[in-house]
Amino acid sequence: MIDEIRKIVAERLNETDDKGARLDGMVALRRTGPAVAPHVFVAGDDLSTLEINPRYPLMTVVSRLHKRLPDIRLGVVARGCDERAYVEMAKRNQIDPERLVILGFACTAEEALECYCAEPFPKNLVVGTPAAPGPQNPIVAKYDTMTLAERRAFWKQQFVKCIKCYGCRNICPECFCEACAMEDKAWVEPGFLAPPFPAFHLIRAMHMASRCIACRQCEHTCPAHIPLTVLYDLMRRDMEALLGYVPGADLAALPPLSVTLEQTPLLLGDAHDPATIPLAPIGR
Amino acid sequence: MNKLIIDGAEYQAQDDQTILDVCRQNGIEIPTLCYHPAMEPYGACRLCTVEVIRHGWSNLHTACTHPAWDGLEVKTQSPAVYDVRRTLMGLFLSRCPHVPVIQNLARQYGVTEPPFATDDPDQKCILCGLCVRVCNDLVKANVINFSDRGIDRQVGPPFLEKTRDCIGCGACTIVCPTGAIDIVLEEAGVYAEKPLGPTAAIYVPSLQAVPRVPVIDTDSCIRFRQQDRSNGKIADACGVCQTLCEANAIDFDQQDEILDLTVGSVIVATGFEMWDPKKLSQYSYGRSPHIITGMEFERLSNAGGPTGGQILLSDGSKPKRVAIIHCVGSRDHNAHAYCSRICCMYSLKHAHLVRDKTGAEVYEFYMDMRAFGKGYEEFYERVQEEGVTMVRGRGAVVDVLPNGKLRVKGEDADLGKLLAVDVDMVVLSTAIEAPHDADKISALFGLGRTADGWFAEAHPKLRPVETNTDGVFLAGCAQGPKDVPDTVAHAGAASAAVLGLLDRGEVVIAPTVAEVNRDDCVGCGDCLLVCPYTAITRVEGKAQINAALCKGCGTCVATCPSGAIMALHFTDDQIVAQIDGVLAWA
Amino acid sequence: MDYKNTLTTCIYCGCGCQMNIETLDGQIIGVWPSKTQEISQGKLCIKGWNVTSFSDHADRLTTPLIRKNGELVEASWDEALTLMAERLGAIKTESGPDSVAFLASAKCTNEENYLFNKLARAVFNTNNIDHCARL
Amino acid sequence: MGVEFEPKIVAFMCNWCTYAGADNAGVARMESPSNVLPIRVMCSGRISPEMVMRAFRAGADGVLVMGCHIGDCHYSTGNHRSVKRMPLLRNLLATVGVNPERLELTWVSAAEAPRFVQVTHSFTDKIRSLGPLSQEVAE
Amino acid sequence: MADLYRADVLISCLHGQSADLAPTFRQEIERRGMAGEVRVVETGCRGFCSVGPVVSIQPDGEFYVNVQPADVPEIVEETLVKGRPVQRLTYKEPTTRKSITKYDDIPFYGKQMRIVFRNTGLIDPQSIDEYIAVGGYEALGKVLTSMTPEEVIEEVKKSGLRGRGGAGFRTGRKWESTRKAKGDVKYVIANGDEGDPGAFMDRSLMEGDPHAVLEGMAIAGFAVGANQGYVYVRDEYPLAVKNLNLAIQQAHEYGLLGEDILGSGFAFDIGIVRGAGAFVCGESSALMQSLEGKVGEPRSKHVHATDRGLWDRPSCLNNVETLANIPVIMLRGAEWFASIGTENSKGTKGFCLVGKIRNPGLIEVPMGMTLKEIIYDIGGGPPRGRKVKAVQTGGPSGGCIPTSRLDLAVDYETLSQAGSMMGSGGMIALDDRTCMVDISRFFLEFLKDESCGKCAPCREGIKRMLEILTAISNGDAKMGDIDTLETLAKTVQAASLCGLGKSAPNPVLSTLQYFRQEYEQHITEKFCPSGVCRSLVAYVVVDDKCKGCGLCIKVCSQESIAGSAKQPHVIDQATCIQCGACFDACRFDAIQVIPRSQVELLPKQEVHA
Repeated sequence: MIDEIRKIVAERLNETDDKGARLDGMVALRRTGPAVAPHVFVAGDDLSTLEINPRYPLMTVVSRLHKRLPDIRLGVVARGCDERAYVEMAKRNQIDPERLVILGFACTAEEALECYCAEPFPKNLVVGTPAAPGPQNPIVAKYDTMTLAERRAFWKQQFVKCIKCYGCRNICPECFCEACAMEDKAWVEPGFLAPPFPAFHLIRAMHMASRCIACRQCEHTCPAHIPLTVLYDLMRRDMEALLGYVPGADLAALPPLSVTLEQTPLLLGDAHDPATIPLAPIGR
Repeated sequence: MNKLIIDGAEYQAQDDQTILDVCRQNGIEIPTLCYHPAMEPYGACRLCTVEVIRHGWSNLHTACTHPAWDGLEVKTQSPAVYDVRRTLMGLFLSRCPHVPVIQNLARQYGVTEPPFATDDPDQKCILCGLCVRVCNDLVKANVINFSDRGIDRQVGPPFLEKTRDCIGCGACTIVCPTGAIDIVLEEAGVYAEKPLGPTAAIYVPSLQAVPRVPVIDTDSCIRFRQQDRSNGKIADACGVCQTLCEANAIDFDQQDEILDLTVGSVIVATGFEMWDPKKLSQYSYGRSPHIITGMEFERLSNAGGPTGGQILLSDGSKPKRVAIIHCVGSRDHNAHAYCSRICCMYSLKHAHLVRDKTGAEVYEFYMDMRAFGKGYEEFYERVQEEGVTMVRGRGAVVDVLPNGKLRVKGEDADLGKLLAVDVDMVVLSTAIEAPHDADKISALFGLGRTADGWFAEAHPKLRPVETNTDGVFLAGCAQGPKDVPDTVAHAGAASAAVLGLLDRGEVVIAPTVAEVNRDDCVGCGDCLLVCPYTAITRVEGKAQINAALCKGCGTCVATCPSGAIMALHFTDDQIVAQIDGVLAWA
Repeated sequence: MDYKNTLTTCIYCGCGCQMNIETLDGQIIGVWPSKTQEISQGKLCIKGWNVTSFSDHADRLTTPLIRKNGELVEASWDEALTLMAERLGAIKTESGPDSVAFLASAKCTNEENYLFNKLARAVFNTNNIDHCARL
Repeated sequence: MGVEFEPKIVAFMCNWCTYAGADNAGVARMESPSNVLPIRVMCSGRISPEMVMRAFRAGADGVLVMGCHIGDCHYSTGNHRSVKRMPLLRNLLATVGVNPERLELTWVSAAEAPRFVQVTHSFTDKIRSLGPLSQEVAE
Repeated sequence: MADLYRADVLISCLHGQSADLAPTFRQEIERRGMAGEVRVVETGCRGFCSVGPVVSIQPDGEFYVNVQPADVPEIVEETLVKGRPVQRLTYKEPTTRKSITKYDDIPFYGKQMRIVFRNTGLIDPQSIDEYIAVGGYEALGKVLTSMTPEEVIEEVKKSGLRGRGGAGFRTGRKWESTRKAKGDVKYVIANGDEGDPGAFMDRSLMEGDPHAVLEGMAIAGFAVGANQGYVYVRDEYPLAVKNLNLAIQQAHEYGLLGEDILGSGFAFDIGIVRGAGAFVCGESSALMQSLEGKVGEPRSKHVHATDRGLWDRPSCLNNVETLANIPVIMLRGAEWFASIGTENSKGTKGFCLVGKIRNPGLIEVPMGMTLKEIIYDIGGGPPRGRKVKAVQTGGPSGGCIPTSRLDLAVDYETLSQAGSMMGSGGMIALDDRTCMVDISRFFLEFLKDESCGKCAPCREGIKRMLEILTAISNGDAKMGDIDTLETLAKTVQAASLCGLGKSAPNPVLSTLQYFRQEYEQHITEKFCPSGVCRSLVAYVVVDDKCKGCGLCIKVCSQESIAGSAKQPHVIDQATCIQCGACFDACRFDAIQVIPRSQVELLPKQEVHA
């Protein structure tokens, strides 16, 4: 798989497209000694160092470069979650679709399983054959049967470990804000460790409602090993049920929370009487 | 300019004028039958023959065709002329003995009996050719023309058969001096198109119209109908109104224009509509011609109305007893709970009119006489003095008796007992309500509606002409029932409010607007989608708010994930402070 | 376009988490935790994530400052060092070695702290030395 | 004798409809429970999830978000946003074990003074039955 | 080159029984082997209707009358072979019975001056060569090569030529105003409509000498600046149409019509348009309407045709007879032409002399000749024993001039002053057997049908006048009717739009003017002295005069006359239809016209209006 990728990357870097334009660089992972880090390969680089593991949110790199270099045209070696990240970032003008070529490759079945990934392959699939979607996170699977009390216990016990390192926010490709509400003392009063429950975590959860593409980066980078993706998978489920919106699926779909009911209507209940809007199931 | 002497006096004439033109312009009476100002002179009836003296030679010529040359002397009443006209009228009268126009003209020249035997006593056509010319030259439908020759000459469609080309415009019936042509309405066939009949396509809508100028009904106007029928090939049919309009104020090319006006403010003065009394069956509205609404009574007593202002029953007789019922559909939970405010006073006026015009007994059923205005009470007393019987109680039911009389049943609160009165006419002072399309208007201008359906004013007491939407004002009954003085005052206030905005150059807007901290904004664009007033635009990748458009709703403040948008009022801190404040107090 | 990810170790504490400092044309634009290092396993604490925030902070000193008639004025190292040498030397002599205290930084390298330690103890003969990591 | 639990309810009221309705209720001398602590905002769309969570954080046992009926919003579509946000937030609260009943979104227009009174009474009774939030969100 | 012939046999009156004369002559000449020497020519009308068919042998000029096919061998034998006149066939002077062999000596022709009809009867109308041989197109050549249009117009003005159509408008002035009219496209129109029931001179001209008309039109075209001409011919003249078309075609072949005529750069073409048989189309504006394909309906006169005529373009309309004069004027000069005729009616006029005279026919006499000379010298006076009572000139538009005014010199002014009109040239001699009321009624009957019906006075007026005349003729009228008739006539004349209407009352007015007593007699005595109005007359035999010769029995179509030879006959009033045939036949004045009222009342014979 990796060799094929390297070969294609080499071709793409030397190719000129129909308009005579060449890619300025290909964003991918590079191994330097023991470490692997995001890198921009240019024509002529030694592609043997190009890697695809461990996963980093490469679209953040693309976004940073697009913002700082207005004319740069990049390629990116991307997995399914990278492409989905690109869709939501492009939708919010963080990446310029005109100046990006996606070189998609499919994740392996193990990787799909590890990430409980529903779509372990990108639409712009160039290398690899799509693997079967991973299973649902077991906690999420049984979540409907958990009572409020059980849920409270579960999360209190998890969130108490939080050291407020903001890693989940920093690593997340979709958290591209300059200033962050989680650092706003109006919502999260400073000076507490184990940040106030549940505000600190629900703020990000609410912001990720129409953005989280389930790339699992936040969970992997959380020093306290808090199963954040359970929270976000449940949030994505509610979003899809209530507004029929799946982040990363369609570049043209409007951000659901920002537009009117006419543009993206409520799928459940009647907006004219909010009491009719049903809650997700809760265990008794 | 030519100079000519007519009957001894000198007149001026243009080169293209005929003797008849000059005479008609200066009020010299010359009889004509086959002449029409909008058409070329034809010279068939010869009635306009006058004596023309030129270079000493006197000849008889038809005034309608003879040019008004310079130096002519014309005698319009000389004996020779009189003889010619007299003989001509004899001939015409013999041809058409029973045509009034001919009889009158003949009488002017001393011919009372037809000098010769009449072939066809019903003959009305004098073959003047006006109908043929109007049909061919003006309407350009080319339907009728002369056929046969000499004494057998007659007018008709080809082969005197029905033709599909006749557009039923009725022009021929209008120009025919003797009424020999009339429009026959056929069920199907030739006149399947909208038959105009002999009414004109240009008319003044009503005497009180503002501005009181004529309008053209393009469905009936021949010019437009020919344009449609020939899809543009015949574009200049008729145009008689244009040729005869001295102020040449007629322009056929005017089009309805839909003007997109960008205005600063709008005054919604959409008024009211009459509530339909059929909705409550107890008034039996519609079951007798003598049960009429107040509006219909106004039309009846209007001098320009169908009866010229007389109050009459359908058989033309004057009513002897009239009942007037207040609060029909008002102050009634089955219709409108509110009081329509204006009915009491106009009902009193109606009572006065009935007394004044017919002397009939008047019974006025009212619950409370709301004569609140200046001079209203005095009028109420005066009407009572005029002998109107005031019954304090709601007129509950109106029954139509077999003999056509109307029985009004109600309660007399003063006497404390039920009452029934048989009258000839019942006037229902019906409620007024918001126009049927008020929903569309409120959606268009973002107007709220009060429970009673009228548009919602910003504040019932303090801001009666403003609405919650800046720049949109209300005037008149759109905001709620009011009589003329109140409407005028209300409208004046609305205009003042608008004028207040006009002359100020810049406008003071509410400070509650939002502002973007460009450093924190990452340009994600969610706020652009949220703003209902499109006040937020993307400038160099970052959001920017146009303060003039921003109404301060704060939706964008709540939408911005990074809190880059601050509202100048109702800031997050202020609200949080209130949260802490109220909770601390409780 | 010069895009680099330089692997380095966090200076704020002893854990020794590693991260990649993302630079573009010499400007720091981001931090990536190193996922290949067994210690940090791609995770960082709050300090680790913000390790680069001081680098081009507005308040960062770029030259020694000397207060002259109440106002801090930029000065060269020579001038500053000579001034410190004179004054600290004078204080030591006037008020004894313990009149001077030394505060080192956890962010300095061990070598720098070793030299600082020597300066305090050997040159000024005082044990008044500590470092900010214990605040 | 234990003091009966009186819930503290923060009610965010939109200025044009609910607040006016509340005012009319007051003018009409209608009784509504004092537990409901009104905070006037220009539009229900102004209430961000952070604001609601802050209210809970500040000790509210229940939060009422009240705005204009859909289509009546003075800013035409402000309430469209809240009717999308609040249900998601209620689900999120449920996800983390906080009883979603503590947060309710409802529409009350200026003309519906009686409804305002009915909503406040029923919500207060519900929260009273749920007990204080602190039970669920121990410090 | 046409071969030379020794003699030409010119046959006129090609109608009726003369149609087979030419073939018979040709057979005879063929049989005699003289085909190369003698040519048989079917030529135009010589105008001598009473003695037609006529044959003239050129170059000697023998002139034979009433020639029948049977006479052909004798003529060929005697005249062609032996050069001797056949006395049997020569014209016998009526009173002296003297035989006149030469054409010029015959009084009928002697007094005439044939300018317009100079060639008719002398040349073969279907051969342009013969027309050229007698000087045809010489005038056109002279005009095109040596004259300017202004000079041509000046010449026509100097000649004093006036319109032969009847109005007598000065031709020169008409050409001049057409020339001055603005517009580069102009027309020359020849009016060959000849609607008068009694007129046939235009017909003879067009049939007998078509080129004269064409040449006149070409010259007119050159003068007024027109390149297109039309001849409006009555459809009832098929031979004229044929000859004119043939002439145009031949003129084109000879370069005398079409582009660049005679190399002069002047182009002129002529089209033939056939009239639709309406008398009113003789009037210029109605004619032009008909030319344009519209209904022949006159327009008001204030727009002169010379400014806006055919298709609104300047158009010069002249009668064919007027145009036939032009070539002669051009050749022989205006002074010569002006020397002919009266002070303001120059040149000659063709007349169709018909009615109760011995020599009816087509004549052409100089203006100014008296009616008496025409009627008696040329016309040979009334037949045996009759007296000329009046002369009707101008056809339906003309009037009746009593014998008391026969010394009237014929020209435009004198005729109109006498209440009549030059008109188309019809001249009917009336004798005592013509009833003036009936003649007026006849013309009004014609005009009632021919009125276009556009204007009320003409349409309604003529109808009412006819009703009155019919009533008078049927004896139902009362004295006041005459005055009504007169006022009606005056109104129609004054108020009508076109010439037809304005001239229609002339017959009535002129008969009222001169024969009012006849009208009164019809009303008061209910008697028609001329014996024409049948309801008022009866024919009886005067016993003492009746010789019983039986002549009247033979002529009576109703066999209502009885009587044995030499016995006074009796007319059975029951079956007598008062046709007057017996009266005319009786040589002994034994039949007398008496008022019908004197006969015991028999059913009147109404005359239908």
